[in-house]
Amino acid sequence: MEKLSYREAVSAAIAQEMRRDDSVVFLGEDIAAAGGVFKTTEGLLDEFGPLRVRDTPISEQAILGAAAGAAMTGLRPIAEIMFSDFFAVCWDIVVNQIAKTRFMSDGQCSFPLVIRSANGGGARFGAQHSQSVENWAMAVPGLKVVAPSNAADVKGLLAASIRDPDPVLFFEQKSMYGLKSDVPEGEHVVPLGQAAVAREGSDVTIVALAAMVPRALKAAETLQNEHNISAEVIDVRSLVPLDTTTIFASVTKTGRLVTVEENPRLCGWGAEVSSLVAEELFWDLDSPIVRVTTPHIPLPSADTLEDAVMPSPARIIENVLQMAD
Amino acid sequence: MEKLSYREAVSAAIAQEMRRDDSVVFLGEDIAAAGGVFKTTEGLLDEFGPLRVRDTPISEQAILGAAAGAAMTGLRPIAEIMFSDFFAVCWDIVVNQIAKTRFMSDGQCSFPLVIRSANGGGARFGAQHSQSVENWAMAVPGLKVVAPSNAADVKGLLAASIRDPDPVLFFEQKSMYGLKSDVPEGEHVVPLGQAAVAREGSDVTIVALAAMVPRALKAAETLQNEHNISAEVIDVRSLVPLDTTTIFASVTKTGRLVTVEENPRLCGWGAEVSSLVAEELFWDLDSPIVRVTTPHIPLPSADTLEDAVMPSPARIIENVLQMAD
Amino acid sequence: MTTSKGPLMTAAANPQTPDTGKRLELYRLMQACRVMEQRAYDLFMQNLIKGTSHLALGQEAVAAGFGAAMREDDYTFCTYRGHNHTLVRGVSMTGILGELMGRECGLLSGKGGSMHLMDVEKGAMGSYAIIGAHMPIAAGAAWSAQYRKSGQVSVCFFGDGTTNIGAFHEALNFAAIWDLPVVFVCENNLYMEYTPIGDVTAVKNPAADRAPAYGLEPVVIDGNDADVVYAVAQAALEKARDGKGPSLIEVQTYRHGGHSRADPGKYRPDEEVAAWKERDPITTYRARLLADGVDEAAIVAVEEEQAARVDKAEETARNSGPPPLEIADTDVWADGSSRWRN
Amino acid sequence: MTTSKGPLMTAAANPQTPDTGKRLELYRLMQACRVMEQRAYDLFMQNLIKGTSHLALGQEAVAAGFGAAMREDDYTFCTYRGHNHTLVRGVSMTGILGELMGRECGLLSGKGGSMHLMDVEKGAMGSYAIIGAHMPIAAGAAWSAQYRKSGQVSVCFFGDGTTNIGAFHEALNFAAIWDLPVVFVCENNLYMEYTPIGDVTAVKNPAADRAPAYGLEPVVIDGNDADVVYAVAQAALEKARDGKGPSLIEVQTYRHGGHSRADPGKYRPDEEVAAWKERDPITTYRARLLADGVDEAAIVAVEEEQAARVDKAEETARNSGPPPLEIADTDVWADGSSRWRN
Ligand SMILES: Cc1ncc(C[n+]2csc(CCOP(=O)(O)OP(=O)(O)O)c2C)c(N)n1
Ligand SMILES: Cc1ncc(C[n+]2csc(CCOP(=O)(O)OP(=O)(O)O)c2C)c(N)n1
Ligand SMILES: [Mg+2]
Ligand SMILES: [Mg+2]
Repeated sequence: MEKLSYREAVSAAIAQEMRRDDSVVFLGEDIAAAGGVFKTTEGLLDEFGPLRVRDTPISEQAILGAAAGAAMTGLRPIAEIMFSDFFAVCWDIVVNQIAKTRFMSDGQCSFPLVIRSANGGGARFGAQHSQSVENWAMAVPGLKVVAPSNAADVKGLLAASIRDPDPVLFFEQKSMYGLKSDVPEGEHVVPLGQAAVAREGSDVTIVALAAMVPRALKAAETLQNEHNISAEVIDVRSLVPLDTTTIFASVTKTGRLVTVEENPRLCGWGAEVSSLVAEELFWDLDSPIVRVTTPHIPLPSADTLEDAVMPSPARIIENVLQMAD
Repeated sequence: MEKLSYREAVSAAIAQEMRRDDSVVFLGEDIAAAGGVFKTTEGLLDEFGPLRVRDTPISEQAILGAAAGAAMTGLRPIAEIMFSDFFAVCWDIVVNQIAKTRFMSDGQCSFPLVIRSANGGGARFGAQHSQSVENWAMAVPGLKVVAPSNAADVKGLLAASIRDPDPVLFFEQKSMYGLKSDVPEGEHVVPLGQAAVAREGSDVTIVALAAMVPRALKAAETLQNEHNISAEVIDVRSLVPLDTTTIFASVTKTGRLVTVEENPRLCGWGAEVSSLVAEELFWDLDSPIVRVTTPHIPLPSADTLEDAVMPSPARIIENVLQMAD
Repeated sequence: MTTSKGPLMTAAANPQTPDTGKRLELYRLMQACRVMEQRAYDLFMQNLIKGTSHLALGQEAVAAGFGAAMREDDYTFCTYRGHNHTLVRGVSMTGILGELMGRECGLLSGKGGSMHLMDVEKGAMGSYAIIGAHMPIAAGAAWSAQYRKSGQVSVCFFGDGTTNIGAFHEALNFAAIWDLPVVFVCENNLYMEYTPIGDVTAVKNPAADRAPAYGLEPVVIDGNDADVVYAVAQAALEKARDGKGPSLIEVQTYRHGGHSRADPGKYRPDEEVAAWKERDPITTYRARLLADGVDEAAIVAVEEEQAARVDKAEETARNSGPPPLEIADTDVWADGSSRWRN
Repeated sequence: MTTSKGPLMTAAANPQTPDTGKRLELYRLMQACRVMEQRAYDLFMQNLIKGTSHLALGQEAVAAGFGAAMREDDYTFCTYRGHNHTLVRGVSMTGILGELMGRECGLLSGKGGSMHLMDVEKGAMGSYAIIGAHMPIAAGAAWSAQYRKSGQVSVCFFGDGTTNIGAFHEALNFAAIWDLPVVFVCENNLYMEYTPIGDVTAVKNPAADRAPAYGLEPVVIDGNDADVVYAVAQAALEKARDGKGPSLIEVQTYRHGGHSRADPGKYRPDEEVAAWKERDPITTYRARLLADGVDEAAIVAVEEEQAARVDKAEETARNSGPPPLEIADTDVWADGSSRWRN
């Protein structure tokens, strides 16, 4: 094990995969010479050279179009969209082209590509640089959607995403870039589609993603210590494929489900998980399913306001306690 | 009452509103001289002239940007995005600009605009011209989302959308353009945010939208006639604002909920409605909540394949019957 | 017409007459396109083709000229109006008609439809129905060829109306700065659907007048002359293969019919339509071949061969059943499934 | 530099010297921008400004030149690097610093932040943080002015890097074909974030070399000379107000600091930075005013006034509390609420 930050794990994964496979190439804005605006890609240009690590103009459609065309013709591109909010300027390439063309072509071509992006709030960047948009991607057939909650998973899941034969949208939660944790040394790959039980428990299942996982864990700790409630925390890790097996096993055990998501309220992955459970595990439930989300608003910029609207451990605790009433 | 097609109701509503308010202007591709590729806007150029009804280049970002800028400065633009799939090429203007700027500006400016678009499958147009994307919009704070199921609602809801001080995405289900039904003559306005009870019933609530409403009604008829099951059918009409009052009242009465949506499986409005009920009406439920959707796939083009994947009355019936088991 | 002196305009101004074999190939490709699309039109009228379809009747010289010039492993990216660009790569006519009809024998088993023809094995990398989207994708395939040093060139067809969308701009700049081996071909048929292109475009030649914005040579050629298209295509492909970067070629042509199935094309002045029909790329080419002494029998043989080919294709497609329903939800993922959960 | 003979280049080549009152106004506007942004920098260093911020230190002549030329009811659309463009419209400095600091007194009560300054009453129609997005919106405001016959002009500022995104292209063509009263101002500060603009752009002058693609005059001016900017701004505004359509003006300038808070700007050669600092728009303008006989006391008075103004603004902002938490979920809708259900 080595201690890596969430940020360092990004370049570790890319380097690991570029070393083993010449067809892996990487493009994006300021990712080469500058090492990325979040310093997630430092050292890659030096090691792999300007033919494999390429700076682009501010042309997100061209970036993803280039990745798509390259993926169809034998390469395994990694593209960076600097902030996930910017998916909106190139959404067509993602949802109408990359996501659909394999299906439309009756399976003739593949899109083994990864689009990495800095996602989510907490950085006081205001509404156009703070969204969590993994939901946008989850709603579109043909996209795999991954969002790690710690450095080890960044390395392992990003490596798996690069090896995956299908297009993966890889959401890096920007509020976590600085967090260090243990990462296995040497080759590390974590298969997509396996949720992690981040903490075991028996009274209630809390399902969380990315930056909400540490908050859920914090809430679980307080629930145990102060309220004698044993919460199981599931880190979803990948929304597509979704590990319903792990989630369902937990809910079957606890009979109670809380989802915690950073997204705005409507049509999030929490709603999807909730409605799956309401359909398939209805008779196992002991109480209503609760979703904790950011309200259905754009994110405000001021630190105090942003902190007030994003799901906090306190808000999670409050919801679990109400449920237990 | 007069008989109008769903298509004719579009131009009837626009004409009604343009007559009463000079600040209403209309722009889009081939909407003026050609009367729209779906012939939804015939006659408007003749009546209102080329300053109010304007053809544009294929520049969806410019179309919606123009609408946004005009709305901020005193006009009430209506913009057409020819097929709702094309929202992907101008999604930024919708979700990052139009939806957020009122909030970010602390309420300084309004976006009284309507974006109309032909939505949905059934026309054998293939995966890039057939999506139902009302979900994309519902997931974004700051957008109102309307999708009528009949000509009277097209006229009334479109009129209300044009008068609304907030941005409205108005989804016209293209498979319904030819359908004629009774429409009130003279001024007709249907307030946003009120679902309609399309058929009363007592055993199960079927919540549907747009083209799924007639299918749900057909299913309800068969359920009554052949299975003695009394289904209440709710036409949601607007996803935002969402009329949870009407939906909840029905579910409280019936104890059973089925949602029927044309969207692909994940994160649709059905999941939202299901999870709302699973949270707030849990104790009123007599059985699991069932969602009927198109599978999580792009739409195939061939008529036989397309028909096979979209929710049919038979599929709705089957799901209701399983629930009643 | 722009009168630049670059290699492409030189090729356009002085097209070398290809040998008779090549000219008959050009004629054959145009004939194939013509009979196939005429048949598609008939099949619509019989409601055997559902949905929509966008014919390129009148524009055949463009597809043929490029088709004849491209290397077997080059890439074609085209649009909903792409039946011909797909066909000229050697793709099965039965597959194309079958796809339009939604039959099992369709190129994509009915999953793509008329707007999405694709045959990767033949280098027909897809028909794209969102305006402009395929331009950066074509650049991406060119980037891949450049990276793999394969010598392949990517050829991307689109219309005049497409020059006003953002993706056009991004793709051109991107291809130019990376010197990508891609040839962008703007088929200026004077209309963006029902709207005359001049009404919605700030310059006269929607592609050529923008070429300098990407450091490229402005090129406008006669798209109804297969020899000219062939010569310019050769020059552009060679330039790309030589590592000299992208080209943007504006090809002037005209569609004989409406924009799509639903459109009778009435917004166009009768004289305009008549004048362009006079300049039909196929009848004029036939006349030229004869004038240049090509044996009429050889020409007639091509015509008969293609007439028989389309009859056969239609028959096979008619006899093919609907695709099996089980395929409707396959091939979302590389494992063949559409499974989104474990 | 492009040497076009159009009205804008004529204005740039022979800027009429404005009267002393106007020149002192230009100087005052530049000073105001400078002291405000320097203070913003200090407040960062004290961690009183969170998040990010993009300063335009060194680019003040652009904001000032346009600010001084615009009519009170004209519209400004700018970017995340828009503190100055906002300020010069007469917007409260306290409101701006307060917003950067996330305080209750902030222009947007802390809901927008440094990248989204806006004051509709003053015609500051917003700062937009998605590259290119505000260009079509600015065109839309111009369309509205044209429709309402209000004589207002929309002015839209953006950077060199922005010329490579699709929205740029769409907005320019759209504005040109509708003859919209909008002035597009490209502040070419040589860098797109950390990347030299030449590395990612197919032409030398990213905006001017594209102007002909929209039927517009190519214009490149010295953006560090407030008199030149003012003269060209006047000419472009007049042209727009006269119904003669849009302009695209490339303004050459330089930011003294890095791209944003996080960036020390080390990718730039020292000599380049030094040379541009020599050409500081404020010190050079001051010297020119003195050389032209403007009374130094008047200049000093402006400086003292602005120094006092920024002190006062900072003090007020520091003393302002955090915004009330209740506002966090208001004003999604026109009714003031964020209610999405009944
Ligand atoms: C983004 C987008 N906007 C609009 C359309 C609808 N549409 C399909 S074809 C077309 C006209 C295209 O004109 P042009 O580029 O000249 O090509 P042509 O059809 O003449 O070959 C339009 C507007 C679309 N498919 N995609
Ligand atoms: C669509 C989009 N892509 C990328 C970014 C990230 N970004 C912010 S500023 C910037 C550079 C802009 O350069 P330029 O247009 O020259 O303006 P400058 O910052 O120099 O004023 C980039 C890439 C963004 N905000 N939006
Ligand atoms: Mg055309
Ligand atoms: Mg710049």
